[in-house]
Amino acid sequence: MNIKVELPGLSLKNPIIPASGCFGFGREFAELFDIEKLGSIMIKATTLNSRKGNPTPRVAETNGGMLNAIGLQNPGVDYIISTELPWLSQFNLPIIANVAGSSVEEYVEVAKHLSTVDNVKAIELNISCPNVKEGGIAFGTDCKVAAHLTEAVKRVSCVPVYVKLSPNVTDIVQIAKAVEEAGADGLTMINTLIGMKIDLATGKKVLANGTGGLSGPAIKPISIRMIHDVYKQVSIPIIGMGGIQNTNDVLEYLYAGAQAVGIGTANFVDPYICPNIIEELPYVLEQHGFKDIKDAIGYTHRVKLD
Amino acid sequence: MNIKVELPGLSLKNPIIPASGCFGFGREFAELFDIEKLGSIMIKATTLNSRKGNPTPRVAETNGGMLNAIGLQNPGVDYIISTELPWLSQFNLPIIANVAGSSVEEYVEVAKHLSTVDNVKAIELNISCPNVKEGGIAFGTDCKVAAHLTEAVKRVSCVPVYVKLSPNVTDIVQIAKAVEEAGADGLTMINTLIGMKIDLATGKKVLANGTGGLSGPAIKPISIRMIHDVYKQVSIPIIGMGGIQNTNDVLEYLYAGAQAVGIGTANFVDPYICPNIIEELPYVLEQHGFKDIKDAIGYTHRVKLD
Amino acid sequence: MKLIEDMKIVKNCEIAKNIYEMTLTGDNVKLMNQPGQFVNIKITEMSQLILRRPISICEIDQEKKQIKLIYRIKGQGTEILAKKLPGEVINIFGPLGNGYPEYSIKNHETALLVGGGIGVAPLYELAKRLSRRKIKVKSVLGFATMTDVFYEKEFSFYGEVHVATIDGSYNFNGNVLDLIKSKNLQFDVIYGCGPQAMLKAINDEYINLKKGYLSLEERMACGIGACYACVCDKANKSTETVRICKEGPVFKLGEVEI
Amino acid sequence: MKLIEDMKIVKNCEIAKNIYEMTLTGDNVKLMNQPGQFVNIKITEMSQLILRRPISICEIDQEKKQIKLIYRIKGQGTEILAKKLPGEVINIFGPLGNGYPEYSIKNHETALLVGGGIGVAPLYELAKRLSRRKIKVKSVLGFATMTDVFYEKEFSFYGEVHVATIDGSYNFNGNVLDLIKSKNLQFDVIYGCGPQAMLKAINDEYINLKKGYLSLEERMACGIGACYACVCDKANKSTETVRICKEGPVFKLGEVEI
Ligand SMILES: Cc1cc2nc3c(=O)[nH]c(=O)nc-3n(C[C@H](O)[C@H](O)[C@H](O)COP(=O)(O)OP(=O)(O)OC[C@H]3O[C@@H](n4cnc5c(N)ncnc54)[C@H](O)[C@@H]3O)c2cc1C
Ligand SMILES: Cc1cc2nc3c(=O)[nH]c(=O)nc-3n(C[C@H](O)[C@H](O)[C@H](O)COP(=O)(O)OP(=O)(O)OC[C@H]3O[C@@H](n4cnc5c(N)ncnc54)[C@H](O)[C@@H]3O)c2cc1C
Ligand SMILES: Cc1cc2nc3c(=O)[nH]c(=O)nc-3n(C[C@H](O)[C@H](O)[C@H](O)COP(=O)(O)O)c2cc1C
Ligand SMILES: Cc1cc2nc3c(=O)[nH]c(=O)nc-3n(C[C@H](O)[C@H](O)[C@H](O)COP(=O)(O)O)c2cc1C
Ligand code: FES
Ligand code: FES
Repeated sequence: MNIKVELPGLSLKNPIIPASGCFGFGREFAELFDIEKLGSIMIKATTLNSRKGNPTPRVAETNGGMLNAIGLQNPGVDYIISTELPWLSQFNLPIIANVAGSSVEEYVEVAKHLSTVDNVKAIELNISCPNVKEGGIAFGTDCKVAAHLTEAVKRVSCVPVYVKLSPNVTDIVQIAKAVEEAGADGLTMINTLIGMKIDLATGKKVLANGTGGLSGPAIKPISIRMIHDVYKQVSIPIIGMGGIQNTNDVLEYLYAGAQAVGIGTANFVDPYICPNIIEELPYVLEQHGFKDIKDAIGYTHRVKLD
Repeated sequence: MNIKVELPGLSLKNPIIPASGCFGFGREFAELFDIEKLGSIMIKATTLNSRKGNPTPRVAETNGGMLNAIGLQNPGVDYIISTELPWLSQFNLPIIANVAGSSVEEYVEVAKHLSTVDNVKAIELNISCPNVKEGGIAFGTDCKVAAHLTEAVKRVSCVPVYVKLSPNVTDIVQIAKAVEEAGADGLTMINTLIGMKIDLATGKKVLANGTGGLSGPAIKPISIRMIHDVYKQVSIPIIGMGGIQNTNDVLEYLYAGAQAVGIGTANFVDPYICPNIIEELPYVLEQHGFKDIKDAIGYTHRVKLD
Repeated sequence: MKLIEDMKIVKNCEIAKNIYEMTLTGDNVKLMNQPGQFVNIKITEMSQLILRRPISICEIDQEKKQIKLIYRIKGQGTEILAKKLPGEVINIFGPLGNGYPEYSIKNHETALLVGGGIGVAPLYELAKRLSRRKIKVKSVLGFATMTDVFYEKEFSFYGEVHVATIDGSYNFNGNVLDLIKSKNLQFDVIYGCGPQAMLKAINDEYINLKKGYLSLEERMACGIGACYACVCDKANKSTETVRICKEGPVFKLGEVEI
Repeated sequence: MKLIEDMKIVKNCEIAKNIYEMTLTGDNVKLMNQPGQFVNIKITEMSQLILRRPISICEIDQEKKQIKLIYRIKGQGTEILAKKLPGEVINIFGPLGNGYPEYSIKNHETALLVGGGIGVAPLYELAKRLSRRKIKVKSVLGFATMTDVFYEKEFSFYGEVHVATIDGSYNFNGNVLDLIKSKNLQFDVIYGCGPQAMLKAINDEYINLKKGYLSLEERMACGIGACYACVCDKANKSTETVRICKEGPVFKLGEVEI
């Protein structure tokens, strides 16, 4: 069973990629399993300067999901280039570098530098982080702003640029089309939905930040719908994510039109989830009558209705 | 413990209201318990003519929620006025009539007629149904369109008009402000989020309609966030809903700023959920140190941070 | 009295491949008095399975305050159900819907009960009741293959039983309609439950010839007629629908569009 | 070897009001060899409780391949945990984090172990190990009220024990710091675990006077340092943070901002 996937800039041995912010820079999981097994890693969002992120509590549990408001804590692009990426280069692993910022200039600067690093094979433009006051999601909710940013980053990036879409929009297809037109090489979707939880004992919001991003199985039907709709309207590839917990969920994403998938929250539930899915995927594809993973991608769009 | 709530047009003995589409016109639940115990009933969406709705399957289960694509099946405004509302008038129950349509004229026509019926104490403008091809959600995703519709309905309605907001928007606060300005007497929020589920055995979408509306506990954090944000920016009252499963959930909605709540999906899980919550609510409020339900409404906005 | 009860599991065992028989006991059994009704089961508190699962009542024993359900493992819900142990309780909402009208057949007439797969289940209580009235009961039970066969002996207490398997691995080779025709079974009223294709075939075949009743299935949410999830069209009236959970699940032959 | 295992419950019983002691056995016990580390528990498959729950390791018994956890019923997760029966398994991820460095104290020195409420738990293995090295161990256990008190006797095997209750219902009336001062307890190294206010008080009091180690808590997701949920500021460096799950949960006195 072939489970290799070819995407702009990315030759993936398999389509399983830990999602940005849920896998750090791989160091912690490398203590648990051989991370070279992964298709790729979407590393933690990188900004120009180091960022401290939001006050704690930063996470809260919800029914079928969780809220997070980490707030883009990261050591800044220089440190990541001097320390984290070289460490990752010991593995035969194409890296997808998640880029964040609070101005077009910051995105451009960070993407430019990251894209020159050897093992960085693609940039993931995070225009959808709901957890920072300025920037982040603001870039992902307006077609023109998103397109402008994409263009600017495309101009400087030495590697393909994937734009990570926010689900907190009226019409995600329009945003997808806008960034495609602006030159995006691919899409990753979706980022988290904005949510809130209140502590009944105190009446206060559980997260210090007030709101946070909702991830986990609760959001899967929303993500599947969005990917399905975007797949029909754009021709650049999609890396799908949102609530994947097992190999069947991966199959659902492939059917909807994702060429590869990101695994986020599930890493916290079962730290071995990625290698487990990688192992199971060929069998599950076979069970469903596929000979090549390619035949499963977009299957729902081709299957005959009776 | 006082749990009475006064809202425009509605003197509620308690804030517990079965949500539209999840309780029919009350007949089925009346066989199970004394529906006069309820604060009110939001009856099934009414259109000008009878509607057959979508093909089946119309429901699918998701993690922490469900998808529905009923498609506004209803017997039309005349039948509802001649048969369902008179039947409901045997109970001492203010009715909230959910109005849908595919044109401004249809909404206006339906609202006008329904609002003259004695036991209809408020109109709920459903500008957020994701399950019909034309109309429905289209009215709820654009400020101008929503405001225009609200104005038009306000002009003809003999009772206060509540606008039911769609969560499938970039900025729900803007829509809320727009309909407030257009004369809405209150808001109900939220309607369902658009989702999809794929059957892995066949590759087909589970719902015949393709997409459906996601309801249930999965969406509660999204709804709480939206109500919290809207409460801060508008001064008309909010009836909150989305994933309420128990009395604690009701409290969370009150804290976020809802003055009353709608219970939807939970009626399917436990048909006795509404009377159970009504019974428990005074004790839960008391446990949390409240003397009157009013003190719990919007509590999160007043509680001191330390 | 509430229509909902935590009923206690008395027995729960596999009676054919992936087919389980569960015996439940509780006070609400006294409300259950019609063959072909169903219950809506809250299988677990896990929120990944939020909806109830509709399962037909297979047998009612008022004296023992027991009912039997027969279910096939299909997905996560029935899988969890199969692992439940005697002594545990499960939350049962029911009886719901309208079953087979018992007095739809006269005392001297012959009933033909046609069950396909798991659809055999709701016919069992009917067989019992009809035979109690000394009505002649013929049962035709259709299965995919030999390992699926169940309740052949049980039905035989109440009359002649014919078993068909699609792959011919047990008894008659073919579907239930093939069997009825090939054996030229005579009857006055037909009662069916099973896959939609089977029900459609029965409906088309006998709509103008016989009296009959068919039990339908559709994905449900409320199970009581409130949500309109489970509708189907009335026959010849493309604008009117019935709710399978409320007006059904059992409908007259020719009453609805299958 | 995977750091995750379905461990078997040997015992699970209430030892004080809403406080439970759970004994677990499994192969991964051999990886657990440091007082003050924690495990991250998948309490149930119910998706309404998706995150693991961090609980400190209270005692390690390599011979029996057992560990003990002590937990207080707080919300839904610990409530479910309390209902688990011996023989059942639960999925345990760990050991995680850095515990109390055992050799942070010299053989002739005196250790003061200060536990507040459920924070008493991780100090127990430490008490055992220190006393095995013949180090003099003094324990101060603080609780809200008499019914909360646990492990007084257990700690007394390893040295003198002082119990304080905030409401004075049992032994000393006041908090742990009041007790230490009032009894003028002498020591060289202080080890603390408990509510943040208690840890802050200890930190402020002894930061310039004593060596010491404090175990912190924060809401967690991954438990291994990958998600940055559980950070806290390094002392005097408002731009640098540590992860409680990874660099901690035990930090040196004065190392972090409490
Ligand atoms: C009135 C009625 C009576 C029934 N009686 C029986 C019976 O006696 N024995 C039996 O084995 N089965 C019966 N079924 C079918 C049974 O309800 C489904 O097989 C069961 O719900 C599957 O649940 P699951 O979690 O195992 O499967 P999943 O596929 O995981 O279920 C997912 C969702 O789809 C729904 N669903 C899946 N298949 C069906 C179906 N065929 N019909 C309706 N909803 C479905 C489930 O209820 C659930 O909401 C009956 C269905 C209806 C409507
Ligand atoms: C390193 C560490 C060690 C701990 N050791 C122990 C111990 O030995 N015994 C013990 O009883 N408790 C301990 N706790 C606290 C324990 O994790 C929480 O009480 C428990 O997670 C509550 O879960 P719940 O479902 O019952 O409560 P809920 O309030 O329903 O939990 C909801 C969410 O909040 C989180 N949460 C709630 N309270 C806390 C808290 N105080 N700290 C961190 N997360 C929290 C839960 O993990 C969960 O994700 C420890 C916490 C940490 C971080
Ligand atoms: C704790 C946490 C941190 C995250 N940090 C980032 C981030 O830095 N950049 C980003 O693009 N997405 C971030 N995300 C979003 C995830 O990458 C992913 O899009 C989302 O969680 C949905 O997938 P899931 O349901 O599998 O978690 C984060 C999610 C979580 C839960
Ligand atoms: C089966 C079903 C039918 C619904 N029909 C309507 C409707 O006719 N009109 C409407 O405004 N909302 C309708 N809704 C939305 C609910 O009223 C409610 O806003 C939503 O389900 C969120 O609440 P819940 O999570 O408690 O179900 C429907 C929801 C469901 C599940
Ligand atoms: S399941 Fe709700 S109407 Fe039938
Ligand atoms: S819990 Fe993830 S970094 Fe500590």
